[in-house]
Formats: sequence, C-alpha cells, structure tokens
Amino acid sequence: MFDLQWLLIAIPLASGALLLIWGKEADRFGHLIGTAASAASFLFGVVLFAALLGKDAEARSQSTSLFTWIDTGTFHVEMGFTFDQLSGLFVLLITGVGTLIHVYSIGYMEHDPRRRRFFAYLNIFVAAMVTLVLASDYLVLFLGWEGVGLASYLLIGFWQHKPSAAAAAKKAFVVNRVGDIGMALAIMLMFAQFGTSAIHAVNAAAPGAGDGVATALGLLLLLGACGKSAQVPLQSWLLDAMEGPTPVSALIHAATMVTAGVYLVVRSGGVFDSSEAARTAVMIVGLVTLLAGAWIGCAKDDIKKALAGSTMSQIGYMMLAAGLGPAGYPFAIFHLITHGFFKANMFLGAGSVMHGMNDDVDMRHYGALRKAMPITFATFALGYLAIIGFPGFSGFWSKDKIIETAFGENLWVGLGALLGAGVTAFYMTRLMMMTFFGDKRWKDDVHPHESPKVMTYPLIALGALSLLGGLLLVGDWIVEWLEPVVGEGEHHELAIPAIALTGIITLVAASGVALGYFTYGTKPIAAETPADSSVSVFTRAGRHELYGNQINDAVVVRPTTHLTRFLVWLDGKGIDGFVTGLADRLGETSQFLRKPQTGFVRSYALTMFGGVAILVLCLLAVTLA
Amino acid sequence: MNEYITLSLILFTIGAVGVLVRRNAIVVFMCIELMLNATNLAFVSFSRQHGNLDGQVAAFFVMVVAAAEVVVGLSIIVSIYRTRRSTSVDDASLLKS
Amino acid sequence: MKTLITATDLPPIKAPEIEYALLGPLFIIAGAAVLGVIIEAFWPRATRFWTQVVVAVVGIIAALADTVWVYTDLDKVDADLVARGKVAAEGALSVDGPGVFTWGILLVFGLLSMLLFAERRLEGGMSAFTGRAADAPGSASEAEAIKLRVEHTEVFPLALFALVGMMLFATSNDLLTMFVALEVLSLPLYLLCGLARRRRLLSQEAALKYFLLGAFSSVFFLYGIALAYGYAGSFELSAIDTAVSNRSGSENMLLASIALIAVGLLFKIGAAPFHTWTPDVYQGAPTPVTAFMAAGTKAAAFIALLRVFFVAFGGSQWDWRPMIVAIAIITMFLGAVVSISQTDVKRMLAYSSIAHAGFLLVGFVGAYAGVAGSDRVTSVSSTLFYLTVYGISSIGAFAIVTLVRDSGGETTHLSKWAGLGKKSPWLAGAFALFMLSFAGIPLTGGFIGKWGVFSAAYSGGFWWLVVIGVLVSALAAYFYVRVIVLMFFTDPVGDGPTVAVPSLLTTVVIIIAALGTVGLGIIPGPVLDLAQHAGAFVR
Amino acid sequence: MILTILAATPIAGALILALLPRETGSHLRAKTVALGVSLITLALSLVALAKFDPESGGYQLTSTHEWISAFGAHYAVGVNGIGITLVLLTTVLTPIVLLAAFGDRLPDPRSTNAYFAWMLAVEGLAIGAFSATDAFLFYVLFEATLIPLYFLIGTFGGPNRSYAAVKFLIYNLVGGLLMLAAIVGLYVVSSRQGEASYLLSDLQDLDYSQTTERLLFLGFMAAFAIKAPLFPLHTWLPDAAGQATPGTSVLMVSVVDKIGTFGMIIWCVGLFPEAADWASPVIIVLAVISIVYGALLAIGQDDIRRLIAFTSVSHFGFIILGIFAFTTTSMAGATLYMFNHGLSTAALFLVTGIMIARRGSARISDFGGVQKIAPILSGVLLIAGLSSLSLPGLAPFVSEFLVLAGTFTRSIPAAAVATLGIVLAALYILIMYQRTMTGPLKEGTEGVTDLEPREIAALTPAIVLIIGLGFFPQPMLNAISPAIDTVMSHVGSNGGKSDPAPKSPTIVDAPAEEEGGH
Repeated sequence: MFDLQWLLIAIPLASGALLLIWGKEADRFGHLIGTAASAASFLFGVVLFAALLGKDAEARSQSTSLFTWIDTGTFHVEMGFTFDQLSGLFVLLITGVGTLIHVYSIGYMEHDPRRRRFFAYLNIFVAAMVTLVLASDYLVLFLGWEGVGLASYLLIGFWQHKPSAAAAAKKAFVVNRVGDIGMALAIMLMFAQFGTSAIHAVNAAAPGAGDGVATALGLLLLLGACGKSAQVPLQSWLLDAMEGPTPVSALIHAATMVTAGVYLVVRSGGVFDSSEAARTAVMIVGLVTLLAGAWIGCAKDDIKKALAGSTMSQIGYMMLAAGLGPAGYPFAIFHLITHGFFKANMFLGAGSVMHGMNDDVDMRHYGALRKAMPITFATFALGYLAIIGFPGFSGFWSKDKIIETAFGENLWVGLGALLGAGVTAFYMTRLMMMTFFGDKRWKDDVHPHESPKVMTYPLIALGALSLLGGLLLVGDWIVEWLEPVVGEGEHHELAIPAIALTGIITLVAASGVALGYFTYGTKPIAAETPADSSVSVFTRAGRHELYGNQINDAVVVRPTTHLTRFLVWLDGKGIDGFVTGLADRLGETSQFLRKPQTGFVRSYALTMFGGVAILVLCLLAVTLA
Repeated sequence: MNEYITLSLILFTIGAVGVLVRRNAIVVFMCIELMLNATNLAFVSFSRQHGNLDGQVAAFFVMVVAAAEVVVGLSIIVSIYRTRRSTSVDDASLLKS
Repeated sequence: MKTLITATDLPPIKAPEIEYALLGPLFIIAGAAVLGVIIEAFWPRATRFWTQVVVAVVGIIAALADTVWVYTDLDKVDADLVARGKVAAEGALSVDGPGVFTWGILLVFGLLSMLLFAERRLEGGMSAFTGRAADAPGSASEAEAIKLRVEHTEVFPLALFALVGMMLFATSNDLLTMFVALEVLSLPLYLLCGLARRRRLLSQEAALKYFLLGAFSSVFFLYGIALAYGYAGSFELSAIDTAVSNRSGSENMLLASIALIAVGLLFKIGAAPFHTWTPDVYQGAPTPVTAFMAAGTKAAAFIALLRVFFVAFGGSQWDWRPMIVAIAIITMFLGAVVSISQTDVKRMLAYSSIAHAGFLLVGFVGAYAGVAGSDRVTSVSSTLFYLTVYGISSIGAFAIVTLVRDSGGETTHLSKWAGLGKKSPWLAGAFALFMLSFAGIPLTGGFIGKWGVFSAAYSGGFWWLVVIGVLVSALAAYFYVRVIVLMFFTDPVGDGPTVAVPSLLTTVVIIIAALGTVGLGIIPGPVLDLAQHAGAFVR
Repeated sequence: MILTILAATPIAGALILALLPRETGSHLRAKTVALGVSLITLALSLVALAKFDPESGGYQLTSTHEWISAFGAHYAVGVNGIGITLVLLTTVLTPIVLLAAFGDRLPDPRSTNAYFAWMLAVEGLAIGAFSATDAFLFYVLFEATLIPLYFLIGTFGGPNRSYAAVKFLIYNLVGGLLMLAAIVGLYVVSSRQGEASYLLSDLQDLDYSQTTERLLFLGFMAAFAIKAPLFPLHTWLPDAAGQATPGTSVLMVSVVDKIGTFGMIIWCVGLFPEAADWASPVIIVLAVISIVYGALLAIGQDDIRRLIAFTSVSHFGFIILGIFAFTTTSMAGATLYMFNHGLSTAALFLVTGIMIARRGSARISDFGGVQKIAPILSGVLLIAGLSSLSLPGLAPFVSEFLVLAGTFTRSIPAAAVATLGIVLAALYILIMYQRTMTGPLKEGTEGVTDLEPREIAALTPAIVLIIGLGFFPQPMLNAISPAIDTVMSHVGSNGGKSDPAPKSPTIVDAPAEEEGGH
C-alpha cells in the first residue's frame, strides 16, 4: 500500500493540471474538484498513517521508488518517497489544514472571476509540499522545495493587476532563490563527497565525513532553510507576501510552506548532529528571528503583517528548537504542528474579519468586532490563547517544551526564548484589543457581518485543534513517535524543576498580556496611524521591519543595478565598440591606401621603380644577413 | 669588360629616370627604347664574356620586339593625341583612386 | 676582341627539330590568328564579323581538343618527383603537365571571352568595341562610322595572338622565349584595351597606361634576363639552375637578376607594389577584354613565375622566399583593404584580383613540391586549381557587369547596383555566388582553391603565413559581403539599374561560370586530380 | 544512408520552394509545402532514432564514401548519442518554427518562398553538420550554414537588419577561417603520417606534437567559441537576434549555435584531449564569466529579444563549463543542456515574437498587464521563462544541475560562482514577466490578443517536451551517456582528466558505477 504513497502527490497535482487545462467550462465546479482532490489526498494520508501506527517502530519507515529520475556518469537519483513518522505527520498537517483552507476559500474567493485558477494553484501547492516532505532524496526534496516556491509565487501574485502584489511575488521568489543557492551547493557537495544525495545515506555518512564537511553542509542547508522559512537575514519577503489572498497567507505563509526550513533541518539531523558549529548557527538564527519577528509584530497596524511578524517569530522558536539537536527536534516539530493549527486559524480569522470589513486590513479601523462577528471572535480567541501559551492550550505545551530545552542548552538562549514568550503575549493581546475590543472605529459605509458557514466551519475546526493540539504530547507520545527518525536527545537537568519553569513562563506571558491590555485595552486608540515622528524609535524600527528592505537595497539591490548599468555600457562601448572601432579603422586605412592611386602614370612608374629598388635591396640584405 | 656593363647600367638608369621625369609620351617612350638598347649592350657584352652567341641573338630578338612595340605604342599615343590634342601623360589621369 | 668568328669555324647548321604533335595547340591558335588577319584583308565586310567569330571559336575548340589529347599522353619523366612531358623545340619550350594544364584553362578562358567579345545584343547590334579606333571620340567621323555600322573585327585575331602568347609564356623553357612570349601576349592586349565603344577617353587612357607601364616593366624583366645570362651564360632555365646550384659567378648579379625578373612577372600578375596599373586598366578597358585579361594573363604569368623560380632559381629559394613572403602579405592586405572603399564594380574586382594574387603567392611561397609517391597537394597543383576557379568566377562576374546598364552603357558605379536582387534575383544570385566564391565560402570553388594554396604554404612550413592569410581573407570577405548587402538588402535608388537582356552567348558564359563555380566547390575531385596529375615542371 | 536522406530532404524541399512560382495573398502553398517537408524530416529522424541503439557509445547509421581523394576528404556520416540528440532537436524544432512562422509579416511578402526555403536549408545543413564524421565535411557544412542565416537575417529582419547580418557573417567567418587554418593543419599532419585522411577515426589515431596540437585546438576553438557565443566574443548575437525574425532567431540560437558546442565535444575534446585539458582553466573562467555576465546584461536589457539573446549567452556559458569540466556528469549534462536550451529558447523566442508582432514593439517598457487580455499567452511565456530559469521539474533544471554537480567535483569555485546564475536567472525572467504581463493594462497594449489555435498548436509540443523531460530525462540520458563515456575514456587515455571519485563514498545507495570515465 505504501507503494501508492505517490498518489498523495498525484491526486492534487492531477486536479490542478486539470483545472488549468479545462478552461472556462470548469469555472462552475472547479473549486469543488480542487477541494475534493485535497480531501482525497488527506483521507489517503490518514489511511497510510493509520497503517503506520499499526506497524512496530522500526518498520515505520516506508520507502518506495517511482522511477529513476536521473542516472548518468556518477550521478544517480531515484524519484523516491519515504513515508515515515515525520513525513506522515507533515502529510496530515498539510493535507488536513490544506483541505480546511480549500473549503474556506470556496467562500472567501466566491466573487473572484479566477477562482478556478486559484484552486488549481492551491492544489499544485499541496502536491509540491507533499513531495517536499515525502522525498527520500535531497534532489527530489529540492523539486518540491522549488515547487512550493512556484506555487507561493503564483498565489502571492494572484491579484496580478496590483503592481504591489506582482512585486511581492517576484521578491519572494528571488529571495528564496538566494536560499536555493545554499540548497543547490549542499546537494552538489553531497555528490562530490558521498556520491549520492539520498537523504538517509547522506545523514548516515555525514558523521564519517569530518567536521568541516558536515559544517559546510549544515550551513548551506541552513541558508536554504532561511530562505524558505523567512529567517534572518532572508526574512524580508514574508511580510510583503501578505499581498496574497488571506487563505494563501494562512496555508503557505503560516501553516506549512514557511515551516519547510524547520523540516529540512530536522530531516538533516545526521548532518547537524555531526557539526556543533552548524547547530549553533541554527540556534542563533532562530533566536534572532524569534525576537525580530516579535518586535515587528508589536509595531504593525496591518493585521496580516502583525500576524506575519508573529509567524516569523514562532518559526524562530522552531528553528531554535531544531538548533538544540535531537533533544529539540521533537519539540520543533510539535510546535510546528500546533502553530500550524492556531496560526492558520488566526489568519483565516483575520481573513474573515477583512471579509466583513471590505478587505480593510488596518486594525485601527476595527474595534469592538466581537459582537459583529461572534464566531470569528470565538475561534480567533482560541488561537490567541494557544499562541500566548494559556495553560492547557496547544501552544502552551509546545512552547513550554522548547523554552525548557533551551534553558537546558544555555541560560541566555533560554532567557531570549522566555522574553519572546512575553513579547508574543503582548503583541497578540494588542491585536485582540485593537480588533475585537474597545470602541468601534470603522467607517460608516462598512457593515461588519459574520462570514458564511463555509468559512466559519473551518475556523471552528481549527479553533478546536488549537485547543486540543497539545494532546500529542500526552505521555511524550510525539517524542517517542519521532525518536526513530530524529534520534534520542540527552536530557539536561535543569537548575529548577520543570514545573517551576512552566510557572515562570506563564507569568511572563501573563505580564505580557497585562501590558498589552493596559496599553491598548483601557484607553481609546487613534483611528489613524500616528506619524513616525510621534512614536518611539522601537515602534518606528518595527514598522519598517527593522529596516530589512533598506539594508537589502543598500547591500544588494543598488550595487547590482549599478553593476548592470555599467556592464551594459561596457558591452556596448567597450567590447562591441572595440570591434566596430576596428571596422572604422579599417575604412580609414582603406581611404588612406587609395591615395597613392593618383591616376598619374608617372607616379605609378615611380612606385614600380621604388618597388624594384626595394626588391633588389632586400634580396641583397637577406644574403648579407 | 665590366666597363660595358657599367655603361649599360648607366644608360638603363638614365632611361628609367627619363621615364619618371618626362611628361611627353613620346619622350617617355623613347626613354624606354633607350633602356631596351642598354639591355642590348649588356646582352652583347655578356655574350662576349661567355664566348657564345646566345646574347647576340637575344639582341636581335630585342630589336624586333622593340620595333613591334614602337608600332603599337605610337598607334596608341597617336590616337590619344587626336582626342586630346596633347601628348602629355599627365593629362591622362581620369582613372584614379 | 681576341678572336674573330669566321665562317670556317661555323658548325654545319642543322635544321631544328620541332615536335609538331606536342605543340599542336600552339600552332592551331597561331594559325587561326593568322587566318583571321587574312580574313580581315579579303573577306567581305558584311559577313566578316561572324566569320571571325567562327574561326576563333572553332580554332580554340580544336586547340582545346588537341590539348586534351596532348595532356593524356604526356610521357612520364623519371625524376625524384613525378613529372610529365618533355622539353621541346630545341629546348625553347617545355611541354609538361603544368604547362599543358595551363594551356587547357587558358583556352577555356579564351573561349568564354570570345563569346563575350561576340556579344552584339547589348549595343544595339554592335559589339562592345569601337567602330573605328582612329576616329576621335565625339568626332563627326565617329558618328559616321557608327552610322555605317563599321566594326573592328580585328579584335578576334588580336585576342588569339594574345592567347597564343599566354600559352607560350606558360610553357617557355628559356628566358628569351619567355620575353618574346611576354611581348606577344602584351602588345595585342594594349591595343584591345583601347577599343571600348563607350567612354573611349577612359579606354584610351587605360591603353596608354597599360602600354607605358607594361613596356617599363618588361624592360626590367629583360635586364634581369640579361643579368641571368651574364650569370649563367645561357637562357635555358635548367642551365641557370645548374649554375645556381654550383654557385658559380657573382652572387649579387644572380640576386639582381632574380629581383628584376620577378618585377616583370609580378607586374603581370598584379602584385603590390607593381599593381598600380590593374585598377585603372581593368576599369578603362572594354569589359570583355578585362575578363580575358583578368583570367588569362594572371594564369599564364603565374605559371611562368612558378616555372622560373622553381626550375631556374630553385637552388636559391632561401634567398628569394622572404622577399616573396613580404610581397604576398603586402599584396593580400592592400588588395583586400583598398577594395573596401571602392565605389566602382570593375575597380573593386580589380583590387579583388590583386588580393587573389596575394593568396596565390602564399601558395607559391610555400614552394612545396610534394613527396615522391604520395599525391599531396603541391604548390603547383594548388595554384593550377586556384587559377582555374578564379578565372572562371571572374569571367562570370565581368560578364554580369556587361549586363547592368543605363543609357550611358554599363553602369559600374556600385550605388547603381542597389536592389539588383529584387529586380532580377537570378542574375544577382549568380553575382553573389561569384562573390562568395571569391570570399572562399564553402561549397564554392573559391573555398577549395583557398584550401589548396594554404595547405601548400602550410606544408612548406609557413603556418603563420596561413594564419595571416585567413585573417586577410576575412577582411576581403567584408567587401564581397557588402556587395551582396547592396544587391539584396538595400532598396534600389530611383528606378534602379536596368538589366539588359543578353543574347545566348553571354547567357551561356554566365551559366557555365556559375555551374563551374559551384561544381568545383562540391565535386572538385576530377579537376583537382587533373592538377595533381600534372605533377612537377620538366626541366 | 538514413542520415543522408535525412539531411537531403529539407535541402530538396528548399530547392522545390525556390522553384515554385510566386503566389499572391497568403502564400499558403509555400507554407504548407515547407511544413510538410519538415514533418517528413521529423518522421525520418524518428525512423533513424528507432534504428539507433542507445547501448553502444560508438557511431551508428554510418556511411562513408571517398569525396575529394586529394584532400583525403570523405563523405562520411554517422551519429553517436550526442549527434542523434541534436539531430532530433533540429528536426523537432523546425516544424514548430515553420508553423509559428506562418504569421510572420515579411518586409516583402513576395519573398515568402525564399523565407521558408532558407529555413529548410538551415535545417538540412545543420543535420549534416551534426552527423558528419569527417572533419572536412563537417567544416564545409558548418560554414555553409552561415549563408542561409545571413540571408534570413539580412532579408527578413528588422530595420537594422543588414548591419546585423554583416556583423553576424563577419564574426562567424573570422572564426571559421581560423578553423580553416587548423583544418589545413590537420591535413598536413595526417598526410605527413601516411595517407591523408579527414576521417574522425583516423584523426584520433594521429600523434601530434604538443605545440601543433595546441595550435590546432585553438583554431577549432576560435570558431566554436564565436559560434556558441563565449564571452567576450558574443556581441554579434544580441544584434542578430535583436533584428532577426523569431523563427530565424530560434534556428540560429537553438540549432546552429549548438553546432559550436557540439563541435567542442566531438572535435576539440575528441581530437585534442591534451590541448583541451591544457586550455580548460582559461575556458572555464570565460564560461563562468559568460554565465554571470550574460545574466547581468539580460537584466539590463529593455529589448525583449536582446534579453533572450543574453540569457542564451549565459546558458551557453553553462554548456561550455560542463564540457570543459571534464566529468562524465557535467558533459552529459552539457549535452542534455544543448537539447533543453534549444527547447526553452525556442519557446521564449516564439511566444515573445508573437507578443512583439502584435504590439509592434520589442521594448519591455511598451508592455504591461498583458496577462489580463492574453492569459494563455502569458501562461506560455511564464512556463518558457521558468524553464529558462531552470525551475526543477522543467527540462533545463536537470541539465543545469548535472553541469553544476559535475563541475563541483572538479572546481568548487567555478561551480559556486556559476550557481549565482540561478538567482540572476530568476531576476531577468521574473522582471521581464512582471513588467510585461502584470500590473494594470498599459495603453497601446490592447492589440495584444491571445494565442490563436495555430500558435497554440505550434507551441504545445515545445511546452510538453519541456515539462516531460523535466521528469523523465532518462531516455535521453541513456542515449547520451555511452557516447560521453567514450569521449571521457578517450580523454582519460590521452593525458586528459578522468572523473574524480567521491571522497567518502557511502555503501548505502551507492550509484551504479559507470565503466567509462574511470
């Protein structure tokens, strides 16, 4: 049965292609096909997962090769897939959340003339994402990797008539490409080093290859991961990516695609375990992004961008956890899953809000929406409680575990993570307050209303998941489940008992909530964004996304532009000019050489006479020499 | 012996210079004839030197050829003279560059 | 004055033996020429023109047939290198492979040129030659001559005399014969150059220049002969060769004679710095004559050049090779470069012919005589092939020049040729074909020719000269290509050129030339093998 | 025999077209004749493919006849895996080009026959060049392709066409003539060592002195480096492609320029392995420069056709890099790249050509928002563009990655710098797509209607192949690899390099060891 796991990919891919080719006739039911395909893929995923549960631990990695993709010289790649504990979880997350978001989109995109195409793209995304997680070879993984990149490009730029959307799409793709350099080089290095890029082979051989190689591999993979997961320094594209339709933000830029980087690191555990340096790098990247994202999240008034900042920050948590090695891997995945639930939930909630607010995204125009759209509010609240780590909610368990492990690794890292928790609580509270509480600030022509059921049901489902996601940890189930894949982590003894730490974390979060409440919940909020000059330097920096774009411009974009201009000049004036110059010289020489042809026979005779003299002389010269 | 060769060389050079400096086609032509005869002198003296008759025979050939050249040359020059009413070789310089 | 030669010491004079069979072609052409003169004297004017044509054409064809026959049973000479033929006419001529091959191509060129000479459709029923050369241009008597439709039918015997001169030139085995042959081929050409029907001033000027400079150069040639005689005591090439290899006599005299003889020959092939006459004469002369000269003179003179330098001066090739290398480079470069800025088709072709002389010299300077028992391309065989291709292509090209006309006769200014390709694609296509052949583009004979001379040079150890050669041919290609651009990619100015409809004669010439150019490019094998078969010179 | 027929068919078709009387109106007869001939050729090439045995690395379908005995030149044809690949490329692309060219507006419609005749002539000569196994024959055909292209550019191109045509011809002629010197040299060398022969097999057995070998190599390389434009000899390409009609550009860039890279493998590396090895450092550097330089210049272009030309410069850089990295992987990748680049560039030139024809301008800044009015067109453009930036799943990715992976084992810096190319590629394609297709509809662009059925029919095969070969490149690689192995073993046994082995190979999933190249 596991030989059929390629169906997980084939079904949505086929439906996507079908929707694109079919044409206008399919407009009426295209969205249904798309959703059905995603659902089918999900159900089959469930079946496979169940089958996996039925097997005993060591038999839980089911590989199959579809065909030989590339085989020449020393280069051999199988189009192979592996359905194991890790990829199984991902398949469920992707197809499951994916299906919910398909359903949601039916309502959300109802009035869009190109809805069929939208569902086609979503299907393609699901297919590519599943390829990414099922791949048993880094090159196949790269295939999925770029596939999701393409899908995200298409979906961010879905409203192509908006120049900002088109620009954002291009930016996302290009920045990801920068990361792909890392991926590509890593795979080349694998071939040069191990003669293969099969994932388990590489990870098995990595320890034997020496520290240098492992570090190089690790850093290159990390570069790729940074691109995909919007980690510093390749974070800048994610906030622009919010130009895409909200379901896209929920599925791709919150729940699944952006977490691919984390998946990559965990998958390459063998590599990272054999290089302390690489692991530390991952940890640092995670920590920095965690704080940076939180910071941005505090400053944005655009609800989607605030959530995007939060996404960055949460993925930072996962990266951090992944950087902690085997001890952290399970919790990275755990948080990834729970985050997938509650963040998708909140994005869809935000979408629902926008739906009711004529697609206005500025939270300063919201306020007091909890009465207008109760279901959205309720579900959103579940997500909120989850992310701030309200005891019992999914986020509580996953984040708690990560911070705990972080303390186990290093005090400062732990403190950073802890701080992050507080800030998270603050900006989420701010968001809640500005959106659902306080007094209404929306214009008169807007009439907020609850979204249709097709949109609210997915919200409810995701809300429930945000609440219950923590169950995965019951009896350390997820840890044991993943252990065969990610290996067993040594357990650090903390200075203080875990329960105490949990308490501290909860306290910090609570204080964050409190701060948020007193800043935004008690006094009225200006309906217009205060000017940069009037806000604190921190807010200003946050609003400008910590000047990431400016830095990119200064360091990369502008130099490249100048270089290009120079080269264009050089090519025309320099290289080509040289050649054309030769041609001109030739013409002049020609004009010059025809002067002696005066037409006077006597001058001709003279030339001949001179010629004679020269001949005689040079002959004599030759013999004398 | 060499004196003859030297003389012929001198005559030859005079002829050549004449060709270069004189304008009148007839004179130019006569200079060429002079060069031919200088050559003849060389032939004859070499013939003497080598003690065989080939050189002298050659001289006769050259005279005949010279005669033929005169015929052709004069005919051309005359026809041009009829057209241009001048025998200056510098006037005939339409074909150039 | 030591001893007087008295009648008593004279040896009994025995009649010279002439191998009439071997020399048949020469006699046929000479005979035809003489016959032509007689016809001039006695034949009624009304039918004289066509009679002359028939005599000339039949004569040439007969000679050609005879040449083929002679070539097929040239007996093999046992030498270190394979050579065919024998020294004939008391050592005056050497009828050998290269020589007879040259006869063949000269006769072919002559035949094609005769067809062009005989073209009468273009000038309203009269040939391209002036009615009465004696009349001053524009004079009343000229007008009357035109009215009476008198024509110079002497052009045919003249051409035949020139032709026989060329054939002699190519096969003459002693310097004196060579000198006579030179004059025999030159004098008629001097006259022919002056006989154009249109633009008579230019034509006469061309004749004058050609004559004066030709005479001038031949005098140097002659003096060189004298010095050679002084050096070796004989006119026979083989005798000179022995003298050279024994290094008897004064070195300087030898070198001077080499230089002066070279002058005469280089003048004829139009190599720099003795090329100055070429553009003016090519432009001024009647186009059929230009075609004849361009193809014939070059071929004859080049073979003579090879013969003298390989047979007579082969022993001192290390002395003259550098000189020839220098001249080759100068000639190629000058011809290629100057032609770029030419505005007159005939002048351009003249400069192109100079450039080709340079390429031929490259093959010549390789002085590669091949290896006994292997049929590698030698300097001689490659030169022979090149001359064949070049001659055919240039006759074709000039034939086309005669067809592009306006009210004033041929319009040779390049700007008038713009858009020719749109007007009459086939004609322009043929001209483009000849241009491509000159440029040495594959699938044309020109390419094979270039390949041959370059390989000869390379075999002779001059690979760097080959590199220079190919670079210069790129330059040369530039202006051939420009002509194509002009004909095909440019729109005609005004109503553009008119293309006169020729009679069958010119058409045939163009078709033969075009087919020959392509044929020699795609299946050069037969002709090439013939050239190879010619082998080395007989000494 | 089949190869001869294959090459002769288009030539014959060309002659027929030349002799067909001119029509008025749509010239449908000439067009259909041309298309028919090219389809027959395609069918014949498939027959040849069927006869071809991919297992063996040697030359097949050979036939040899004496041609010019004095030169030792033969009419000798035959193909190995590399040759058959490129022959297929030619026969597949030509019908596409011709069908797409039905709509071309020519400066002088009366010359439609000539237009299609010249295109067929190019096809025939290219097939000949790809299957020639005699150096002289190869050279003749290689140079002969210049003539039809010269007339195609000069007669049917844009306003500046004659300049472009002359530039094209002279550039290539210079290279070709330098190669002629080398060809002559080959003759001299081979005739010194016995009977002169230009047969590839005979030439490979000659022993050259080191200097001679290097000089001859340079002679060949000069021609090929100009043909497959290698920095800094590339400047003729943008001008030519900027003026020529789309069809001409495709034939020039996708087919004829491949003769250059093909020649590098078969003739340069095949005949002079030692010299090739000696020159490889310089060439690799130039190739890497071409990759980055071409990409950057592509970013800087406003004329779409020049942009595509510069992307080709970049891609040819990859191909040449792959060849001179001297690994089985990179060479196989390079060969496959030739095919894939042919496809993607063809798609790009044709679809943009349609846009340009309808807009009446090739300036990117004259377009905008086309996607709204011509979704299919923009979709095709996007796919073609993505293939040009070698997105995984599309054909060029496989080849590009093989080249890079192979190069990496030879020189990490070269591979690393070359990898920058993938970012730049994303830039030049996506910027072009963004400016032309997205955003609000620019005034003046309304005329850009969507693809007609004929155009879709022409482009579909290319798109299908691009996607199909992205997932199933193996059939082609099966044909290519053995040939590459023979080349590599020849290189290895002649002082050249051989594949570097993995440093710490794994037991698990160790790749199937290829016997060649070790």
